[in-house]
Amino acid sequence: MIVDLALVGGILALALGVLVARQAFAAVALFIGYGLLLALAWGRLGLMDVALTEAAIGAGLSGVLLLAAARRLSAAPAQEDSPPGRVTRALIGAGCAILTCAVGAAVLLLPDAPPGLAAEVAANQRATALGNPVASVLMAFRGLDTLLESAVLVLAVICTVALAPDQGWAGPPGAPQPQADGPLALLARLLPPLGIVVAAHIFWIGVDAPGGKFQAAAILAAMWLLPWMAGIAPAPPIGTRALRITVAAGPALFIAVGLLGAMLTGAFLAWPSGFEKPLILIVEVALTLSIAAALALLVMGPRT
Amino acid sequence: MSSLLGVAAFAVLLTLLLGLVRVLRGPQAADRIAAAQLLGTTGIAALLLWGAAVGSATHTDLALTLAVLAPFATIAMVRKEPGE
Amino acid sequence: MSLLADAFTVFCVVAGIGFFAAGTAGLLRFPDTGSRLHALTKADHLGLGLIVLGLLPRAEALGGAFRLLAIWGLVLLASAATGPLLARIAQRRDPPA
Amino acid sequence: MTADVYGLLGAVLTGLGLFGMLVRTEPLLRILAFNLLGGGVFLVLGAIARRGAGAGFAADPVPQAIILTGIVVAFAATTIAVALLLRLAARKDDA
Repeated sequence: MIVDLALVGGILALALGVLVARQAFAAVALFIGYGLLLALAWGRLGLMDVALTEAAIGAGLSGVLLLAAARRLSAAPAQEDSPPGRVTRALIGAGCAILTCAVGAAVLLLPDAPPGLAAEVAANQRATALGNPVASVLMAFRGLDTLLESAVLVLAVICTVALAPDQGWAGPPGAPQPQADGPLALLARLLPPLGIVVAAHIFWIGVDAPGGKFQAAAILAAMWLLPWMAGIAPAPPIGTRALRITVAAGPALFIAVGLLGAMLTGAFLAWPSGFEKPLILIVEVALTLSIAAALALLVMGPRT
Repeated sequence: MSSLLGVAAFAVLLTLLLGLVRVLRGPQAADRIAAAQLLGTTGIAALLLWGAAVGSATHTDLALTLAVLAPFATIAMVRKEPGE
Repeated sequence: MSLLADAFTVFCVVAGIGFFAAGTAGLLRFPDTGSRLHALTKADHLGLGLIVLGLLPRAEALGGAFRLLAIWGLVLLASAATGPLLARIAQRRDPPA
Repeated sequence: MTADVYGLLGAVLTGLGLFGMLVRTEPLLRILAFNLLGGGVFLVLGAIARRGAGAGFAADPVPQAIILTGIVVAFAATTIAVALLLRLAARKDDA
């Protein structure tokens, strides 16, 4: 309990620090610390799948994205709106305080035995042949959500690419990275093989324990971003067919298998019985690669 | 023994929270990023101790993920700028 | 035997916590960025190393021990690569932020 | 009990994030505040998941899966916002 209160205090301090920070750099550094503590908080709550995702995305990829953005903006700041007046500010504060109280009350007033779906998941989990209940939910019971989510990532990549200037938009994504020397170049060569092993491990244990495709994909994306940032592996042009196929293959395969399920069992995204585990694994591998490529492209940003 | 390890995890977490002060105060960007990196390492240590206390391998996996990805903020900070 | 292993674990973990506390104290108390980085890398390397060492006898099977060592190795590698660069930044174009 | 503490933290973060989004004027800080808001909402969902623990699980897996999906989608939204922001800043340079 003391541990939880200490952690909550730390998270609140960092969140307040982000909001009152004067420089963008400081705010981003605080935000990275916040992501890290949030991952620990998810661990305390016992939501280990979420903790892994937050560690990978919140503490890892976000840092790369936001620090690069802060750096670019410190050179060429963006237009700011005029700050709200004192009265508006007070009104906004009051509104947000009311919102906080309402959400807090909702948390405290939840019924003691909340109506959950845990029992139904437990009852039907054997059918999916996966030991990790969250993976069962993601791939079987709420497969449509997962499909839509991977589609959202593809859409996000398309949006980002579309923000590139008109001439030469099909070129490599992001700004061209200067070549690093010394320790960073060494790290960029040493870490990716190790990271890929870790990603494979996290993916594989995800079948029966917390872990799985999102977490593995975020690690893989980081392992692509590292040599890119060090300037030793320039990104391929957006127009490259292999890149486009990699990004789209996961969702496309998921839809194809879903249609197969519709033909065999009469329901879209239903897994034909007897082949659940191999089919789910194949789709998960394809989704992992697609999500990893999409996440990396998103962090690199549009061509500048 | 496991309760001892739990206490140890709590002690490490306390040093993590003290380190927050440096992230909050700065004054320089390098200070904040370096302190954030220390938060990562301390978090990893706390997770390892806590995982050993409750006998869970998942905590070790979480620490492993952090160990691979926590340095990325620092790397993004120290790399050469485009056009530098 | 298990008593000896437990004593080893306690000793290493306590020493590791000592290094973390020292590193944090240095991070808070030292006057300039350079010496703060120095304090921090000590905690990084030794504190985590001692805790990993202390937990090794308790690791389940070879896989658990391997994972513990991998974590330490990864942190060492990253810290060794970024430390000098961070120090260079601290000395050179240092935007107070 | 643990669930309540983090649920309340989620409520506070939701309010703080919304306040920051509306009051701060720097676009990057608004994006950060949006992420604080998102973290708050996820924590409230997480508290609900923890309270729904049962059937041998540490937490109800259905809200957990929704949070996972939410984190990834929120990250995608953040990257688009950052890309838009950088494009805006670059446009101002041209003009």
